[in-house]
Amino acid sequence: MSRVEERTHSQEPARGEQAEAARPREASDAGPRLLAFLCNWCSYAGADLAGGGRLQYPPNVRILRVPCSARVDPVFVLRAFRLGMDGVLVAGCHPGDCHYSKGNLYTRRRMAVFKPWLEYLGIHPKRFRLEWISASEGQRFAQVIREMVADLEELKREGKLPGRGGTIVEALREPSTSGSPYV
Amino acid sequence: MRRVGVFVCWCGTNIAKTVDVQKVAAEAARLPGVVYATDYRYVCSEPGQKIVRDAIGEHNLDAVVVAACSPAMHEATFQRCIADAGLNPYVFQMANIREQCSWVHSDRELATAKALDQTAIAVGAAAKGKPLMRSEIPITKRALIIGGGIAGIQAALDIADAGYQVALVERQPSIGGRMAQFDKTFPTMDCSACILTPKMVDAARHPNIALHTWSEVESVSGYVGNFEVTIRKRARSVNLEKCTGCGICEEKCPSKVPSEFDAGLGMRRAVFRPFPQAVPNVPVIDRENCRYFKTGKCGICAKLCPAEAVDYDQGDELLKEKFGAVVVATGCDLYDPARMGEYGGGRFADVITGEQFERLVNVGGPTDGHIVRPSDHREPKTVVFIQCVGSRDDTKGYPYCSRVCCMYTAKHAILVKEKLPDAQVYIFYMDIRAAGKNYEEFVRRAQEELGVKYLRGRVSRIYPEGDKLRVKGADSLAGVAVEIDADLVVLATALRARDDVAEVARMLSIQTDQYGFFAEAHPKLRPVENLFAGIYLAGACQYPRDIPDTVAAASAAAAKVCVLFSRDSILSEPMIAEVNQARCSGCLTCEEVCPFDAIEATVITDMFTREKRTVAKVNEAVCQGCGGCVAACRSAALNLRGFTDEQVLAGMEALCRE
Amino acid sequence: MPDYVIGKDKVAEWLRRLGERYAIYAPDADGIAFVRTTDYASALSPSGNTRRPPKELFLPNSQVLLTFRQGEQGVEITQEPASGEPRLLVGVRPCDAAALKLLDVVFSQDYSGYDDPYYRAARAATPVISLLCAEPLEGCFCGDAPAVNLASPPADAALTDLGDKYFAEASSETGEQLVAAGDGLFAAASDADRAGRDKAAAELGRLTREGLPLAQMRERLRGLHESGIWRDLAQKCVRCGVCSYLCPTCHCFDIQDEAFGSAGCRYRCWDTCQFTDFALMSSGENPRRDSAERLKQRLCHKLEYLPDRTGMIYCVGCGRCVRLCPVGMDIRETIEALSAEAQAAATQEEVSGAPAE
Amino acid sequence: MKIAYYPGCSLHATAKEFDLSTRAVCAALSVELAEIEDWNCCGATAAHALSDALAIGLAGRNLALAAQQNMKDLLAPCAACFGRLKYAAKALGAGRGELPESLDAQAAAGVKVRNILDVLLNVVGVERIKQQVSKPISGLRPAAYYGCFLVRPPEIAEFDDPENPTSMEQILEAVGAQPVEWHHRVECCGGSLAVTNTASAVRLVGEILAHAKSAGANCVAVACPMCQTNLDTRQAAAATRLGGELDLPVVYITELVGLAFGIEPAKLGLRRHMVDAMRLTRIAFSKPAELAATGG
Amino acid sequence: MSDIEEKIREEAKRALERGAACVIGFRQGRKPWRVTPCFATTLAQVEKFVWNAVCAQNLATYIIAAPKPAAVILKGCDARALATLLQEHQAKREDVYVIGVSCPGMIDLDRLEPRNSWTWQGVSGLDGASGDVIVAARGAEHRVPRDDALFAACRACAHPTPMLHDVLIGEPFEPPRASGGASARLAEIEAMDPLARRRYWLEQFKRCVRCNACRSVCPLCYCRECIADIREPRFVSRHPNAEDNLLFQCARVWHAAGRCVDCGACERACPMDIPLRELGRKLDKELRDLFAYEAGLDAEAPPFLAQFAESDEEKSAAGSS
Repeated sequence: MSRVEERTHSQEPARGEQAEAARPREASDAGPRLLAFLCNWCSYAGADLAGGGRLQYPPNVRILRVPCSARVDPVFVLRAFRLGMDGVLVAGCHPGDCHYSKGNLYTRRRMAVFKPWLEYLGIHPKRFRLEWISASEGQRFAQVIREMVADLEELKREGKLPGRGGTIVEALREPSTSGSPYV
Repeated sequence: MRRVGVFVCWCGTNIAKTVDVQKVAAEAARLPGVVYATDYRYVCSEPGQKIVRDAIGEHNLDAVVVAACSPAMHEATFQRCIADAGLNPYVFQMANIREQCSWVHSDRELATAKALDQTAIAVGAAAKGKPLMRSEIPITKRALIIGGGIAGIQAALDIADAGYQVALVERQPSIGGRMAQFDKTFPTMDCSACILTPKMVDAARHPNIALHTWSEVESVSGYVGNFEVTIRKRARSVNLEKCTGCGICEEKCPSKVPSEFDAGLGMRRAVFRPFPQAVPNVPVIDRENCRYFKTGKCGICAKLCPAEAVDYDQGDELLKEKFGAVVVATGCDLYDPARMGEYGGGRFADVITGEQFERLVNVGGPTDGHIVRPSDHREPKTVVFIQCVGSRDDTKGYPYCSRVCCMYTAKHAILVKEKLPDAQVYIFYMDIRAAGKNYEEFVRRAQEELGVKYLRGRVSRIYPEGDKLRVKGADSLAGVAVEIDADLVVLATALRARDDVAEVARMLSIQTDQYGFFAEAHPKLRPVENLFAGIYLAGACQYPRDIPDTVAAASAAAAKVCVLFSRDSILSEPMIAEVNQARCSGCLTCEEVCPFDAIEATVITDMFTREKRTVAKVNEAVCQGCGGCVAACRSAALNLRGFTDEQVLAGMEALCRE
Repeated sequence: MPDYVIGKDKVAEWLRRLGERYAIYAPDADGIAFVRTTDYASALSPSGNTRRPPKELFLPNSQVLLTFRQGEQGVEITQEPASGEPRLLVGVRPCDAAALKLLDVVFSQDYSGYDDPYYRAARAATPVISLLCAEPLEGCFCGDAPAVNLASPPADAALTDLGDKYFAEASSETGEQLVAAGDGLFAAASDADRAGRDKAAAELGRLTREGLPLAQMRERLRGLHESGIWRDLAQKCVRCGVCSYLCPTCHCFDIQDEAFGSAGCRYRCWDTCQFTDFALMSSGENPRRDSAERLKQRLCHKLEYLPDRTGMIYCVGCGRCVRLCPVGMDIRETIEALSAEAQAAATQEEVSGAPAE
Repeated sequence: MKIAYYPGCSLHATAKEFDLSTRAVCAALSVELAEIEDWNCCGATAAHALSDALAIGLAGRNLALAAQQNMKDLLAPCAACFGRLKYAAKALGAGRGELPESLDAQAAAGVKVRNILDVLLNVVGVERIKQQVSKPISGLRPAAYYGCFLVRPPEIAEFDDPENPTSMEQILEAVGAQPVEWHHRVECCGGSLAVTNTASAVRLVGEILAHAKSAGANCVAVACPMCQTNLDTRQAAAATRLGGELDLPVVYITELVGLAFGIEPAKLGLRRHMVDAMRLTRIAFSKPAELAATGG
Repeated sequence: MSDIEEKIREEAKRALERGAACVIGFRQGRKPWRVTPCFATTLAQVEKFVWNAVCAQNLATYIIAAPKPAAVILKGCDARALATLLQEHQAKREDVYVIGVSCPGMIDLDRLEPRNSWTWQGVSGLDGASGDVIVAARGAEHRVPRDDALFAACRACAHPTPMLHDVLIGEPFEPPRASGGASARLAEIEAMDPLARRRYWLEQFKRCVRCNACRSVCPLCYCRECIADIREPRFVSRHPNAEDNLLFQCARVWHAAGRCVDCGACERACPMDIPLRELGRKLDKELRDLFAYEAGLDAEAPPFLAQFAESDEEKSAAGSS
């Protein structure tokens, strides 16, 4: 194994740097990128409320609207991290308040198992959160985003975020695992 | 890939102040799939919408993205707009760059970058979007009403008067329900029978109402507009057509049993009408207690019936009918005082429930309305009422307030005072809850004009002392323990969900709350609907209600049914789950997770292998589009129209542009 | 061509010198694959063989062909250059060396009418030094493979372990240059050395001979295309890619585009007839639906179709598919069963006179 | 069968007769009582008022010991002990409180704590009891008095109806007695006030006994040392306060069952009461009819 | 084991006589220590059935496709896999006649092979019936303590005896000490800091060639089309690189969450020796610790992730600490 490792290790940061270099300004300088899946009925409305109240929070978050937190396939989350997101937030109605009566109860169990596993895959616990945010909790939404972005920035400072997050072309240019001549 | 047009809105300065809208439009133009991008002051304004419509024509767009405010604000507006221009309203995506961007950020550059990303997400989704069709679901304009109490009767009459067919199913031999047991009604004190019986008769006579008494709903399947229902008409053993209601059979019937209608205070026969004004006015034979059915001997009623209406061989009848809507009006039960050992647990004849008191004081009741002690039929000198028996009591009863006890106890007290002016009346209460038209005044009358003694406190124990009942309680206002030697004690027992709610809920696949009352779709905004479309709630099956509230709820439910019936068909929700049968391996996990039972198994023949296999199938009329099944499907065989995997992933991928 | 010998103690020095001209690739310590190495002393190991054959250095598991992006004016496309990076493969087994020769044919003008630039460039820039195995692995049957020449395999230079030294045969000009680079390290081989080489080759041949009728299969398979035997043989196959991905002669690939946001690329990656979606059409129809069809494709492709077109048999008996199949499918058993079936059918024919169905 | 036996302090002192009769009755019913080795105070009544941890620890240790001595069920005749032990078992089961390393809290929580009525009814069973009866005590009209601890608080005691218990009556009927129908079966006897507020205690005792008498009882059956002591020793005072006669023997239910089993009174400790209980032996075995004649 | 082998053949014959369309068992391959699945439809074929210490393959994998009614020989883990299949309606209980065999743990030939000292070519015999495993090679005898010879999955096995069976052959075995989810390797990985852990996994998956052996042998990977093969939309890149190889495996393993019975088939099948099991074992551990749940114990229950409970609240809180 030894020789394989040396080779690939020495490559790791290198690829990271290219990646960074190629990143557009808003992603590289603007610090970490956070993707938020918001359920349409509670959390998305909560985010709108935050807007109505002009509650300021960091612009690092990108929002994806889904009908219900139950719609969020954990594979989406894996995919998001693969695509270089630094953090992922899944937010839904409080248990019991689900617009679809029990969608978020399935989400709750799914994520209870998924989250620690994600950590085990090497995703720092602060990079993924499941939150219950109601349509009336604009404050809370803003707060959660502030916290998460702060956490991610800290991780970034401490160099605890993987360098990459490169564009897909870079991903595809990564050495194919067999002894590719392009290594 | 679709030809996407992007329209970035300034919203005056709301967005433009913090977001460089021109830049967003310019950058958006470079996004894959985008063939046209522009910005405008108010895209939602008529001139703005015109720009969108014109662009659709000029650039032959087949998908539109508007980057503006929250979809909650204008999604519908723009969907109409592009529909006017001939596009399907669902090839539309909105990027929220106001509520979720310009209003919450100050750094212009970063806000602009975010706005562009949100636009890119929308473009990604739009580019992968598909036109969606709403399918038409025909409606059977017949309503099923379960429960023939005042709620059911009222709902039936309202719907029938609107010109729709109604089937009213009642478990008992007669409709009327609990209200038929009552003597007077608070706060007006008009006699219950006088206002109820006419409605009962109307219901029976109404050309649009089919009455099924002594019947039960056996099964309900299907969905809004299309319920398949089986009703079991239990054998009445008396021919409805022939019977004249003369009542001879009842007089002569040899087997007596405690009358449910009289709450056990009186007796009825095995062949019986619960009460004289029963509708239909035709007795039934209760076969469990009928001598003929138990021993094969007797048959007196058949011999004596002048109309030869008695028919021992009658069997149950199963009706299969289609309905468009179901109103659940199954009412409630009462707390069982046997659980109150300290009040004798039902062992003391002269400790009775409010229900029993209603029969006791009712002219049609076992004592012809004379208030006497069940034990020795003497008139009571001292009557003690105890409120909140089982209500507001989480150790032995229910945490909730039963809402009607304060009022009916006041009513009972007044009735005692009216019939036995010298009687001493005490009421133990926790709080008086008299919120309602003329309610507070009513209680005041009892307290002030009739001198009913209200004692704020609980009763700890009741036991016989000589021929009286020693009532030991507390007067928390005076701060003293009180002992009253009463002749009669009346317990205001809690209203509770019926014992069979679970089966009913399962049969209708509707939800119940933690106490077993049926759950409304939304506690405030959809109080008489259930989450399961096409099923409505009325009366005390939902929560303890008094008569006015019950009737109001019944009419509300009826109105909802009429709204549904006012159309010939309803449009299905377009953003619902769909199954790719080629991928589905039939594990049916989706069926398990669907909150609406909208997914069922179906057997198909593979178009290539000809093999038969089971796959999931979505019932388009029932699916509400939460997408839980999609995330639960490992094979990506399920997808959610309007929020497809393709669209979600495209949205994510749009974020790793170079 | 002249033969040489080189003392084992001198090999490291030889490779060091070559290392100045080439990136040197040798089997890694786990016997997984050929990887770049500078540890010249242990580059040559006479035992075992890599699980992944050296073919991947010429036909990578996946390879970017071109990249594209949404530019200011329309889509910009960039062709991916074929790499001519000079590399040297050391310790390639005779079977794998033979396999590379077989691949050369497949990727050549005369076979396909298309001269694959990526493959050709890589091959041209990458000389191969083979080494005879000290001992076969279980499942090896190169002794039965007509394409394999154990004594002098088709490498630029072929080494054979003679105890304290290696016998080295330079079988090409490049080979000559490789040896020349070892100026002063090599000596001319004696007849005794040559005899030693032949003995070693013969011994290995003996150990790996199972008498499989590889050459005859071309004829025997013809009659079996409709036979039900495929179904029985394939019943236990779970349709993974182990046998073909790790086969030194399998070379099927798929070309895919992947785009993300405004950029993406086209790449070609290994594919195999064993995968369910190999022959899948967009209609959903699949001419090779079940494992029987797939097994037939794999066997016939190696032992009938390619032989028909190239006159060569595309199994070199490396035994990887035997050793690594997760369900213990053994190509030797398969071939024997097919051969027997074919002969049975033949005799049938003679008896009945009618062509067998 | 064999069950752990926790006599507690009172059965070794003031309530010796409860101990004697319980052992005698159980022996007769071939219930082997294994007194827990090295048992300690259950903590009643002071401990829980001072420290929950202490209350759980003291009682819990006894349970743990029982478990160590491989006992599944534990009989605590004293109602207060019963209450405290049951409480500890529940607390430990819920992960509250703690025991020394050497003791297994979960095992302790697993021990089923039973009072004497529970054992007689649910471990032995009415039928078995009836078999054992050699001399039905049909002459006795006991007022079955439960007091508080046997059935309260319900979520701890988990025994019978806290307001309207009937288990004692069932047992008494099984041995031929005619328990009277009365309504002070779970009233407070003032036991805990006996010292601090004797007057109240005396009043409460008076009310209870007066009701028992007016209900036609000729003795009072109890299953709690505090009740017994209180009703027995304060009876004279209570009678004076009421200005009348009470004179009701207050005996443990085990003593009455013992009589019916034909065990001689001395062995049951029947002599050890303030209000003479030996007289019961004279009327106990007479038929109800004769009684009516003699006026009982 | 020979008497077990006898019983297996008897039961297999009985099954055929009772009308089983085929019986799935093992027969010997080219060498005594190489076995391979055998689909017997005749009594003669049943005679080929063997049972020994290398019958590791999980035959439950064949149940869905097998002609029904089918009889199949299942070990503890295999039978739990069947239970999961039943939960998910992939077979009808009455269509599958389970010949359960209590399993003493299976031998990992690779663990017997001290690299480069001797090779299987020279081996003449293998005895792994019980106790030490004895390999006869070149006249010499190599003894390997059983615990060192077993597959990791077998050493961690909590249910060696099939619970789900129509007939059970062999004495029930006590689970090995290591059972109950504890795993040194798992603990090591858990102990790493997240970045190191990520690097660790990427290292492992650099070797992956996407031969899909892991999913092909997995009895629960019965999707008609794996999401990794779906091109539109693209969940996982088809282009093999550490990141996407890992993503592919994660998607696969996540899809086995609450279903995987840790039979170890994937890890055995992997030609690149990637420690695949460790990914799933973590999920097992979470399910065990948080929900006291083990897959494959109840063929009646709905899938675990298709249920919920009030108590999930604190569970999710616990998980997200």
